Amino acid sequence: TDTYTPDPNAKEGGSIVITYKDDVATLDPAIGYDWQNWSMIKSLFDGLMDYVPGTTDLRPGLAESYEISEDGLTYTFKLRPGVTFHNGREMTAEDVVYSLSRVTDPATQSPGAGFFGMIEGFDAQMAGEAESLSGVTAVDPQTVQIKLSRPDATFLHVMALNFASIVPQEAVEAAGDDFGRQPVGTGSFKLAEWTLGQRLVFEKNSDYWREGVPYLDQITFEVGQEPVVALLRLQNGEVDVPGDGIPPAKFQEVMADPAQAERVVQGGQLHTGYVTMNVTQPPFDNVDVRRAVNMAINKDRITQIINGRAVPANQPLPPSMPGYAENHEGYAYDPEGAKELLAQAGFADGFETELYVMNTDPNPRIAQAIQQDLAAVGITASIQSLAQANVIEAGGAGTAPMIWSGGMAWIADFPDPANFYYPILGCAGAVEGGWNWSKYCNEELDAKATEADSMSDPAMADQRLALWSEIYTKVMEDAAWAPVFHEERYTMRSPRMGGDDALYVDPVSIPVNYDYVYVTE
Amino acid sequence: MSDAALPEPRRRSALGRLARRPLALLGLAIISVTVVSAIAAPWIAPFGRDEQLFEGLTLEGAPMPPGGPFLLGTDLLGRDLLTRILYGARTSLVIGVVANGLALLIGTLVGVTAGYFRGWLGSLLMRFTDLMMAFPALLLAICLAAIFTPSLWIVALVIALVNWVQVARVLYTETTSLAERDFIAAERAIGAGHGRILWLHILPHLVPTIIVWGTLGISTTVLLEATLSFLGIGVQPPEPSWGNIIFENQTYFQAAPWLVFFPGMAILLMALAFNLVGDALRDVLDPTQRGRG
Amino acid sequence: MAAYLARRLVESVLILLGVTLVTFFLLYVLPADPVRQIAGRSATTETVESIRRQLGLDQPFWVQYGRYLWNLLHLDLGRSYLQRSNVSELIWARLPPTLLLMAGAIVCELILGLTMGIIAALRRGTATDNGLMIASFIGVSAPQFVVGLLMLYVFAVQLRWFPIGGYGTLAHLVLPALTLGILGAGWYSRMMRSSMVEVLRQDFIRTARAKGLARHRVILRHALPNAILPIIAMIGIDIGIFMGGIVVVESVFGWPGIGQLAWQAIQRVDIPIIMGVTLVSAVAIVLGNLLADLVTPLIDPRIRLR
Amino acid sequence: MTLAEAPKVRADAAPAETVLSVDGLTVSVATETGLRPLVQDISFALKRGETLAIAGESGSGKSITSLAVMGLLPANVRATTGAVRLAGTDLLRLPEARMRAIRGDRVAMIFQEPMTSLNPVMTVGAQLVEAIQAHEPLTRREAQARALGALKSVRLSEPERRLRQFPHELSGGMRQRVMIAMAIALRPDVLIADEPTTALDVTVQREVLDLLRDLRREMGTAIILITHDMGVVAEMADRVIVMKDGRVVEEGPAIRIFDAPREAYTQTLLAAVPRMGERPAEEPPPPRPSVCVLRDLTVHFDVGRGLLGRATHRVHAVEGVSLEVRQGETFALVGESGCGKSTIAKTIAGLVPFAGEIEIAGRKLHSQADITRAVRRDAQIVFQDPAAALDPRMRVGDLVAEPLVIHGIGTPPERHATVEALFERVGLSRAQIGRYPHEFSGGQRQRICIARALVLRPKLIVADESVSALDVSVQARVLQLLKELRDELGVSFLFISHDMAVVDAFADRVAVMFLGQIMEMGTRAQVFGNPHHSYTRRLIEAVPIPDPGHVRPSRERLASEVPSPVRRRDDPPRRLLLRDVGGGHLVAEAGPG
Ligand SMILES: Nc1ncnc2c1ncn2[C@@H]1O[C@H](COP(=O)(O)OP(=O)(O)OP(=O)(O)O)[C@@H](O)[C@H]1O
Ligand SMILES: Nc1ncnc2c1ncn2[C@@H]1O[C@H](COP(=O)(O)OP(=O)(O)OP(=O)(O)O)[C@@H](O)[C@H]1O
Ligand SMILES: [Mg+2]
Ligand SMILES: [Mg+2]
Repeated sequence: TDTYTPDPNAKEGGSIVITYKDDVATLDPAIGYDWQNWSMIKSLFDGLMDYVPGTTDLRPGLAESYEISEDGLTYTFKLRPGVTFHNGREMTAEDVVYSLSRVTDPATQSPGAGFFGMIEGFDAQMAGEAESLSGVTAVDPQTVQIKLSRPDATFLHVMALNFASIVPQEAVEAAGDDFGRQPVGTGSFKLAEWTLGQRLVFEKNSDYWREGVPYLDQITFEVGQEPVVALLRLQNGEVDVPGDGIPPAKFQEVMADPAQAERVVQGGQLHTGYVTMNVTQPPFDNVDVRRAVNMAINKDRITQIINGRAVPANQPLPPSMPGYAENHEGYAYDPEGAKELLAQAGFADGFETELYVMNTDPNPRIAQAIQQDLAAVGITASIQSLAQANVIEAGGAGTAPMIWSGGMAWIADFPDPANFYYPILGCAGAVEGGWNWSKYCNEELDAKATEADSMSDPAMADQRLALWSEIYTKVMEDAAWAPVFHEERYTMRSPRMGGDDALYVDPVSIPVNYDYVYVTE
Repeated sequence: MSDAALPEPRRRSALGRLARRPLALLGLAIISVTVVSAIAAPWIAPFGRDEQLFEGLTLEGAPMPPGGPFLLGTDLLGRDLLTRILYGARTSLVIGVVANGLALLIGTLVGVTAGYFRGWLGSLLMRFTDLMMAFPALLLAICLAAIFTPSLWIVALVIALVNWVQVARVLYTETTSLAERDFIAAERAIGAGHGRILWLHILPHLVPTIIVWGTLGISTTVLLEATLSFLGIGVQPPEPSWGNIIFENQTYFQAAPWLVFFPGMAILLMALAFNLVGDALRDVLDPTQRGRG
Repeated sequence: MAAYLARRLVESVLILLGVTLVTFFLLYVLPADPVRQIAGRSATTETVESIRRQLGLDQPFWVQYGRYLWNLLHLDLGRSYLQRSNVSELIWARLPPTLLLMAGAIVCELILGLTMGIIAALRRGTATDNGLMIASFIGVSAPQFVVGLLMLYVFAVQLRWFPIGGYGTLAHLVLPALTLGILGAGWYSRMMRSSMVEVLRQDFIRTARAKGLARHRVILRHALPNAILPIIAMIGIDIGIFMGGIVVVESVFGWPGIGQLAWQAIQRVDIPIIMGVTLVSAVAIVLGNLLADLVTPLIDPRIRLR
Repeated sequence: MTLAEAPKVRADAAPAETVLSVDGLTVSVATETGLRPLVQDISFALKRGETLAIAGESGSGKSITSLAVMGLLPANVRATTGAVRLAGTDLLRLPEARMRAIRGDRVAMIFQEPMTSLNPVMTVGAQLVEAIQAHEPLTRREAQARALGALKSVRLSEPERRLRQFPHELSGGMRQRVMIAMAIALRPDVLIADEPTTALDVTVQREVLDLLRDLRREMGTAIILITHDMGVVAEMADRVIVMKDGRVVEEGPAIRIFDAPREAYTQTLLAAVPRMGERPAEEPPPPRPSVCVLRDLTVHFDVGRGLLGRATHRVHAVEGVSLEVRQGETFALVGESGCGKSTIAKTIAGLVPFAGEIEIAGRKLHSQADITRAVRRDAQIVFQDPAAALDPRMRVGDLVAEPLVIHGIGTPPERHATVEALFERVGLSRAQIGRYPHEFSGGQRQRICIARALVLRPKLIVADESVSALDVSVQARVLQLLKELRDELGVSFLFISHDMAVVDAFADRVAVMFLGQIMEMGTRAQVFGNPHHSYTRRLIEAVPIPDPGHVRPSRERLASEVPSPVRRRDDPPRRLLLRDVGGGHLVAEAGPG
């Protein structure tokens, strides 16, 4: 049920320019998985489910409605009639079957395949025993039925992921390996031009199935733009939204000028920056040491260093995430207490360790602040500032005692507490090469998590969230991480851009929700 | 000049002649100050090297401009810039002098050997040089630095390993033409061995070129170290170097220009100082230049 | 000539082979796993292994390298792991801007460097000479990122003489080419100065003056071509040095060239792209050197190609 | 065409009109201690069609004087007093722009070094055309035609082709002719020729001198001829100025100067001039053991590159040369440039791979590798160009001591003593031991080279053109030194020279070489007294005679160049057989050239 009311002041037409530093890797919804192409793909494609603009509330997308069976194992989606792909063909249930099977096909090499693990037949397909997902079937051209192998409360969110976008088989096959360069979807925009390394132009899909949107005729993404330069261009009136945000070097200048500050929209983000500690190796196998680290870090000062563009964290979940434990206190900044704890743990003289960090600003700076805090309680941490790939490698291999997650940190794929658990705190991720860099594996919590996620009945939502809160509280008790802050989003727009502020800090569409913003002139 | 004996001009030691050039003295002074401040940094620096001072940042987290207790201002973590620059001299001197020197050494060794011996050894060395030249230096540096754990000395080694190539090329050309000169043939005719010819009769003639490349190389290597730091494979934070101070803060050239200006000046001054001394040294070491300004 | 070219070609191929081998090996031992990045955070171990098998990354080094060469022989540079496109296509799209930028930079550094060097040589020992020397040192010592941003700020934002970054017209080229060329200009001016001082001492300069030629003619027609000879070899070397600067300059000015592609690829260990870019830049360097060697005898007839 | 009546023409055509006059010219160099004069109070006048020779030893200020006339003095040197008048205008006071118009047009100059005075990267034609266009508003085509004419008038073979060639493609003589063509293309009033033939072979020198004489006669050009070769002075000059230490010592008509020199300096200068046939024939010395024997020595250089990197051509630098140098003897090798003399010297020094056999002090050597340090101790070489053969960055004392160090002879103080003694022996002062080569004059440097060769007390010294670059007085002193050393120490000399007069004065036995082969070989008396081979005769005839009264017999003028020793690999030259015409006087059968 869609409760969203469109902006009555919205004007149709016009075009905007967005800049990005990095080139767009791909627009294939099964593959694109960086925050830059995430929102682009969102505008080109639709999935069965969608979010209310500017919120984390689910709403139906290509599915007009859905039904969940009693046992929570069967979902039946009724498709919206008359939806056409950009190539003019009407979308049917067969397309849904094809699209979901495509993502989970190992040959697709989709980084999102793992999200679909709850669907029946997933394991068989992964193992190469089946060509497609047996759990997804087309009942009739307008109806799709999806069977799960276990109840999963996050399933509808998964159906809203880009990975679950519906693609036309004939276009995918025609493009061969290059579907990511010639995307065809049902989305509000279609790709008009792509000059490698320079720009992408999106054009309004006038046949879009949602009434009245999008407002913009055209969006131009200019890539390869240094953030500082992008901001200079914005100030010069050449750019409408700097996709990489306001660079730290310009932040103060912008905020000090009321005319510019007025055009900055601030909002929360489903993000947590944390320090992992490898619990399998001394000294971090000692919970007191990990707690001491939590107490030693002065989160307020670190927040100050990044110009206050974050809120200090005391638990893994960000405040805007359902399940956030409001009254959890975490570990207060207490160097003296930390020292005592260390002494108790037998490290009265401290110890030496390494802190890995990704090498892009401001991460090495944050790591240095953490380093100084640790030094104050006697822990000598030498910094290993490396390229992203090298840090990930060290984290996966478990050779890094401590890692500052910045730059690689978890931004939730979907607004559900479960999304923060399995790969980065659960046992599944604690394997060699996994993303659980603390290698923290608590079987008991894993069981609890499974239990929580089996509560797929909407009526049990509150109960489920409570269970998740409990899980994260326990994680904090074990101090597998030292959460440091939750980044806030600051999006700047040109004076001519209109639309609700929420659209500029849309939690699932970064930097802006392209479908609903408009230009005023 | 007639055959009549000229009165013997008074001869001074090379150092003595160097001392008579005001510009060279200026250069020497700058180098000495740099070296002394690098060594004495713990005593003369107003603050601790990595000390992130509470007063060093505004409430909004902005660095402090020069003035007050912070002579050259503070950096983005609230550390005193003067202190960082004083300590940074250590790294930058090692890079500029050791890494650059090592690059010169390898380049000279390869270029001179190849140029003097020619033959299969020369071909082999030059083909290897061509190979190294065709290899993107930055990529090589990145790979090497990623394979070894970064430390100042590894970084110095990596820089030396990518920077010797041009020197080798240039010296190769020069050596080949030098080896053709009559006086080298004359040396061989009196029975001088290769070692003697290379060391006493070829190398001294290459000194001017080596000095030019050496002095120009100082700033290039210091900046290359910074690029590597920026890639996360240079010296690791919080150890300062002039280059990485600039690189960390380069986007702030408008908001906090002092963070770029002062370390930049330090690099420039050091490079200039070495150049002044190098120029003077070159003239002093070249007897044919004697007495000409 | 044909024999010379044939020999150089064989040599070049060997060099390129060496470059690919070394790069491939370095990337092979590099502690970073591309499959992890392809597979994503939520991937299971099986998925990871399946991808590794599909990409052939589970094979031993020589098999992988052999296959790379085999594909190379068919002009196939492979597919990018993360961009999921043909590497040749990616590189091909970005090559023209980079070549343009390099050409612009070479022109800038030659014009700036040579003029500065010539003036310094002619005014040897004067304040002008010293001033130019300091200027050349600033050129060599200034970090390119800062120079680029500064130029952008002054000439594009404040004075509005040039566009703020981007690619397209000649006006777009000026600032990036200048930024990239400043470093080389510093080097060239030093080299040119000493070369020029040397040439001005030669007998034939005196002959030219004895003919009653105008000063500018003596300098430009007689001294310059002789003095420029050692510089030409430098231009070949230069292309290699450019590769580093291009990454920085392209990113400051939003120039859609190879540098940005290489930078991203290195950050993400996208091996096929790194290999492709390395190969292309090695080809450029080898060609640059060959060109320098071919041009030299055109200017100096004494030099024979051997 | 004959020039038999040359001296008479000179006497008849003495015209009255003065084109250039120099009055009280003083040129000084700016030093740290103020102005130091290089030449002082020079005065002379030059009439139309007259040849004025300026003679004097090296460093006496000849070049500086002529550069002052051209307004081309080095930056730190300037004319302080006096005047240089060209048809009444004082050139010293002319602004640079107007001087430029005169330079090349009305006063032209030919420089000392033909090898380096042309721009190596411009074609001969371009350099000529440019000189013409600088002064006359001609189109390119017209200027080219004029340039061609100039080349023709200097009798350069194939002038059209020469226009398109680069200087390095021409021989030294050809280059000097191009320089002359450049100078006369605009028919200057005054032509200054600074040592125009010093660097050239006798035969080429002959041609250049003939050419200058024709010019003067045909165009009425006044010539200032700077030279230290009194033979050249005698042949060319109407009047002579003798300079010493920056001052004019004596001035007068050529005939008077040669017949009755007034100043003592002029007299010594003339006395030092070696003359052909002056030395009386001596008794041949008793046969002594040989020090150096070459048997069928052959040296090839491969050049050019074929497809597989193989050489296509071969320089037959030395082609089957056999000769023998006996103890205490001076054996001279003469021949034109490029005939392989230096190559033989270098081969003996072990610098070049060879075929055949070299025997030095009883050791038979068959390859370059056989020439070990021990062999080198017995055979030393003095190189052609003393300036180039000394490492400019070493002190001369160290250079002379170096052979001792290398061969491990003596302790440092002993070596020092040896070097000091040698310095005195070759006529240098002990005090100069600590100086650098560039601080010496050419003659002094040659002595240093000799000292260096002597320090090991070798049995054989190969002296490659050791006196060619020196002026007569210095040359005489160096030759005297060599003679003394030979007589005192019993050293043998392989003396290489293209100067027949010097060889005649110094050598015991002589071999004449051409294209890598020996044409004639025998005692000095046999070869010079009774030359059998036409080539030998041609060389002897070309030598200038230091006597203005001498009448040169008429002779066919050669425009051809020396044939090249470069041949295709599959086309070796024919070996000439030597025939004994009596008393060990060997002569080659009629061969090439
Ligand atoms: N640029 C200069 N600076 C100082 N002294 C100079 C300079 N050029 C020449 N001299 C000196 O002037 C004197 C005369 O030199 P000049 O070249 O006229 O001699 P020269 O008679 O032509 O000798 P040569 O026969 O060797 O050519 C020499 O002592 C020389 O050292
Ligand atoms: N390294 C070499 N490579 C090729 N050709 C050479 C080489 N050295 C000498 N030649 C050639 O060998 C021939 C003999 O040279 P050489 O130097 O022995 O002549 P020369 O009689 O000493 O002449 P000059 O009187 O000019 O010194 C010349 O044609 C020369 O060009
Ligand atoms: Mg002279
Ligand atoms: Mg010779």
